[in-house]
Amino acid sequence: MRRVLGSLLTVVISFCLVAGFSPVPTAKAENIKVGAILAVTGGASFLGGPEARTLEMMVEEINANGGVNGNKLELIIKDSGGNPEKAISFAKQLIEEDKVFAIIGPSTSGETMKIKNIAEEAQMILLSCAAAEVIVNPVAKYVFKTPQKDSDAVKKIYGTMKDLGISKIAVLTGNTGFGNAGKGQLENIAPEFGIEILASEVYDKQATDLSAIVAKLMANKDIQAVVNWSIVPAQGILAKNMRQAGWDVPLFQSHGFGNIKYVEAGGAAAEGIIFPAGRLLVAYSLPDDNPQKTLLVKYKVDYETKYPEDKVSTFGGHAYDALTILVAGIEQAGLDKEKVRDAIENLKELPGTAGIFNFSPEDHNGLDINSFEMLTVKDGKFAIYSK
Amino acid sequence: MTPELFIQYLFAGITYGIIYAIVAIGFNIIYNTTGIINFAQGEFVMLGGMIAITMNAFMPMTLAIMVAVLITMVVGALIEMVFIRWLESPSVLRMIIITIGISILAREVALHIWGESVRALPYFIGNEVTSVSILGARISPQVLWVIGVCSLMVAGLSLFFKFTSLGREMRACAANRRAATLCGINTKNMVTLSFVLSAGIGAVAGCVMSPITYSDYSMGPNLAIKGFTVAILGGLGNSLAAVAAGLLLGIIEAFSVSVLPLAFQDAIATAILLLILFIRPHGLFGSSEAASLKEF
Amino acid sequence: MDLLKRYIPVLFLLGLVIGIQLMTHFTGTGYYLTQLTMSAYYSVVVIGLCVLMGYGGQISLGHAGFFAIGGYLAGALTTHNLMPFKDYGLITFLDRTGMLVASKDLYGGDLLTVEPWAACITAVLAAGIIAFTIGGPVLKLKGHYLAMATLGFGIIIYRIGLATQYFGEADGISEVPGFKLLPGIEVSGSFGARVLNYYIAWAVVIVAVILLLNLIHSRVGRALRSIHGAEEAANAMGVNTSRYKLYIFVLSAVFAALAGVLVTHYNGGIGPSEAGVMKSVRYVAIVAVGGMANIWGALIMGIVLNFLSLRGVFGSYDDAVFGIILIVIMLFAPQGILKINPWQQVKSFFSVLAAERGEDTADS
Amino acid sequence: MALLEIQNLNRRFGGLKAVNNVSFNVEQGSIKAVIGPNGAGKTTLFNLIAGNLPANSGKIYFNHAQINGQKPYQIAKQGISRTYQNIKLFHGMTALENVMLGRHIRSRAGFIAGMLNLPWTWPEEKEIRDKAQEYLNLLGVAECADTEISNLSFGQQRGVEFARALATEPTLLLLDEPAAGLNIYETAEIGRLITKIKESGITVLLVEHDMSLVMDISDEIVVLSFGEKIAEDLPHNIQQNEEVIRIYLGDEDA
Repeated sequence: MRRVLGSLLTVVISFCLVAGFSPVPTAKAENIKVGAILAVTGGASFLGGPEARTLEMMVEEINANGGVNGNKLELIIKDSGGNPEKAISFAKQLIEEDKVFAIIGPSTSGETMKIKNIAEEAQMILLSCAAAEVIVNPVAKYVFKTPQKDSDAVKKIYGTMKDLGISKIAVLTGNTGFGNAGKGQLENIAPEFGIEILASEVYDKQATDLSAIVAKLMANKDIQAVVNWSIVPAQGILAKNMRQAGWDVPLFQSHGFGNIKYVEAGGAAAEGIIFPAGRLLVAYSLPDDNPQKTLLVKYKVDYETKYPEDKVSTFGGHAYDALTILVAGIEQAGLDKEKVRDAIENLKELPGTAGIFNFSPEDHNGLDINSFEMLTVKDGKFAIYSK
Repeated sequence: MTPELFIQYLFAGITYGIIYAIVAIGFNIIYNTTGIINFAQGEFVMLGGMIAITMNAFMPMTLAIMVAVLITMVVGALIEMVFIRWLESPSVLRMIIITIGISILAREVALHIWGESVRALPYFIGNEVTSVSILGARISPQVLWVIGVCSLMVAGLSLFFKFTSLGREMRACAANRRAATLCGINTKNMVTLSFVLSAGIGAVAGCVMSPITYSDYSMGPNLAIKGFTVAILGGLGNSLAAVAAGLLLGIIEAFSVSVLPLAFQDAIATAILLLILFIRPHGLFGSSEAASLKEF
Repeated sequence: MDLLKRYIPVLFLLGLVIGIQLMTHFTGTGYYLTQLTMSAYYSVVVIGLCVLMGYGGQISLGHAGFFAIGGYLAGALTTHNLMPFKDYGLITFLDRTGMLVASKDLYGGDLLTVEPWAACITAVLAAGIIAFTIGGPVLKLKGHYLAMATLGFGIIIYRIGLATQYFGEADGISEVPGFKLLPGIEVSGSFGARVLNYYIAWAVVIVAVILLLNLIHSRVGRALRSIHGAEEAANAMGVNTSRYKLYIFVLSAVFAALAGVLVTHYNGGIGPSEAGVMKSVRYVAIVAVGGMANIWGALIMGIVLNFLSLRGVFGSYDDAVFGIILIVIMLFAPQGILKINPWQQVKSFFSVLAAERGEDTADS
Repeated sequence: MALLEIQNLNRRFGGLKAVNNVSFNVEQGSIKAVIGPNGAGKTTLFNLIAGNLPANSGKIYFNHAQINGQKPYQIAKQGISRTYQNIKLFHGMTALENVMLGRHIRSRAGFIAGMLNLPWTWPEEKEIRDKAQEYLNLLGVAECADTEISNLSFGQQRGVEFARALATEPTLLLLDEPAAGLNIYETAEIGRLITKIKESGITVLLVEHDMSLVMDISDEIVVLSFGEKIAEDLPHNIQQNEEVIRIYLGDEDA
């Protein structure tokens, strides 16, 4: 029996190897292959999940409408699970084997930084959905990113604080790359706005209770406001723990709060949270002459119709922007990668979910502080904040 | 430290401590009847919470929780019957690997059913901002729910093991499996029952804690490690000691934020685990003599 | 004769390695070599763990931790710029001894970093020393306790990586330079060096396999296997069981760390996921599928499963696949599906060619 | 001075005194038997001598050196080898490999040498193999050399375990019920073998239930009952010792 099993296995393995090495059937020539490396599962799946769904939805729609310049898009999504080593493997695979036109993603900064050099070497357009500023600073020729700059979010928050007369704050950050980068920016920019950080704490991305730390911070009566910087569920937990403890100083969140589910999870405690975000979350409340409005409403309606289980979030929006930018580049420059890259670098006034993109050779992010709007939570919904 | 701060820390510690204790008791129940550490124990807690949240959309919360607990118990029974029951004296290594596999599988199934998003049951009383004042500290009533329900479960379990014939049979099975078989106890059914029981208490804990901590597909392993630390700390198999150890760990974690950066809070349990394994593997409350008689 | 029998499968492997490279060369599918190279390095961890689990009888759910110690230290040392500290005595000393290299970064800045060789040795030594230190108390434990202690060790390494600025916290370390083993031979992930790196990786695997094969067929290897068979009796035969367990633990940790160093240079970076619990569980799963005491089985499964996983064949079911493998193998084939020496399988296919009746080799 | 001296040895398990203040000597070149009803503490005594259990108090001298408190492998290196009542062989290894393990303390190739397969280890390895084969021949189980241990019959396993113990070239051999489970012919064979071992200069201490074997081959007998030594004498004296007769009559296991 065992012998038979063993032989069988040998056969299966040989088959796998042979099958694995047979050349991949080439797709029809006019298709544009777009690779995407996203953390659909694993610890960063709250990013990769909406991103993957958004891309699938968009490609379906673009192809239904005749494609880009008559060329159909072919989307290849690779689930990295948030693992850099897989992102590296997938990047090489997409570049050489699938010969994709461009790569969207990865979802996290750590992964993006690992494949930045690979994209440069292979002269492959990389449109990252990750936030860290090091991705585009220093600028790499082929690497772009769509989320707004942390530093702009910090400035927006500090600006609002100044208006409110707040100068002494506590900072809480998650121990993810996002939280870490935010912490750095918060500390660097504080003096510029005359703000003093009295306490700073880092919590685990899987933290489920922050009441102890809230109690500790609350004991410091000088703290006038709390800034929380993370992209994880703990954002809602912090709000609950603060309000339950009866601590009613203003709570500021980062632009990572841009998911209505966090508001739902925070319930009554989420009321009054102030945070900067792209305008996607308040699409309906925008004035009709806002250049982003049509696009934002359409994305929101489309997404929530196609995925009734899910609510639109800014994370999916980053993937939306990445593909929008790529499509705009191809529409302008055709199917020559170099020309598309140049076209993207020169895109101006392109509305996206995160803001209006204005790329330049020095700026591969293309967004400025005006892409942010200060939002707040009112009656369980996002609303534009006004003092 | 002000008295209010002290009370605040204390309650935070007790809340988590009692949850860890419930997970640890789940470990102990199965360990006692089978000698297996069920690495998938944390997944029972996850399943309880997630199913209750889904059910809550169709029915009142009390009913939803009851249904969730029942379903989780059935899942526990199924796991035992499909994966464990028919193995003839499997090695410890084999069981460790199988239960780890079950834990991964349960998590992945949950991911594909519920997706990656985080959910929560509504608060049993009031809402997210409701709080009651105890000795100057302000505590969410849900914390009292957690402490109350979990304490009741612990008390109920002790009574069950002490005074019901079923409970006594399970204890007999734990003490000496072969002897129990000779006395006409169906040890296989006792093992199934132990899985059902520990799945049940895990699910209840998963429901009551959900409003406070949220539920998502990946919450299991973290809880399992804390629970295991507590089980070892109390001495494997000793459920009352597990409660003490759970409270101890919870309170240490809560108070640690006043001296250590918050980032290290989760490392504390692991450090304690290693420390206790190195210097006193039979636990704080166990005796080494008794531990050495157990087979590993 | 015995020696020949031991090394024939190695030659066979060598032939296969060269054959695959030639095949990809002629079919224009050279891109497969990327994943084969990475899989080869991961397989070094797996065969080290295989000897620990199969021959030493000790489970380790923390081997990703050792891998990460190697990878993180090598990555951090060769990446972090020491230029700002160059006037400190220690740094000057290291610079004079040639342990540091000066270079320019991509954007023209001056870099002073640790020579990859020095970093590699430091990293592997560190892993060895850490394994030696914790091995004492850890290996006294058995069963669940041992599993949990190694798991705990892995978690702590993961936490350190995640909480330390020096190790890049959640983002890990990027832009790790290549590792010049010899002039003209560099471990690096650039597209041009792919064939070379494929051969480097497989050379490492083959050397590792030969060392382990020698070991398990030696006096010490016999002693190790006896520990797994009956520890008490092994002790009574004069085998210092705890010392041998410690040695094999350290050896497997060193293998893991070395693989970590090389993968980090090859990938140009490392992230915390390499230290994660799931990674350790995967290594155990692969060993379990290959058969606990079967280096060849572990090697084959290590290559096949890592190759498929790295190519994204399992999609979003990647972890689930490993979970299912663990359960199914442990339920139905606890000895592994490759319990039979694959070399014997090949022999039975070509039994006509086999001049004499094959005897059971010791590791089957 | 005797080869093995046991002085006031005590070992308790909880409240049970498994070995209670036992003292006796084993002379160089003799066969000494330890007998007694089940639960008399015989196997515990062996475990204490071999270092598998620590004694609560008392001393054990071997070759004038105190050995209690040492680890089993250290004691083994000084020349004490043993067999087990319930055979403990190394599963997953062949009979030959099992016996080769017996040569462990008589060889020295280490970790690095083994890993690099250094040439100087080759003759040593060959010697180990040859010697092991020799002991298998001696025990009459040469034909199972390449068979995995679990596939051997009970009798063959006993033989392999015996060969393994002898392969260490011990000064003192501890045999825990060597005849258990054997038929009368095999038992007689074992008896002859033990005598032969003694003639080759190895001292033997054995625990055995088979009285005919014990009376046949031992030079001296120690009787234990409930952990206490109740008699120590020549075989024919033991046969007439009233207390020994009483405990054995009271116990059908004898």
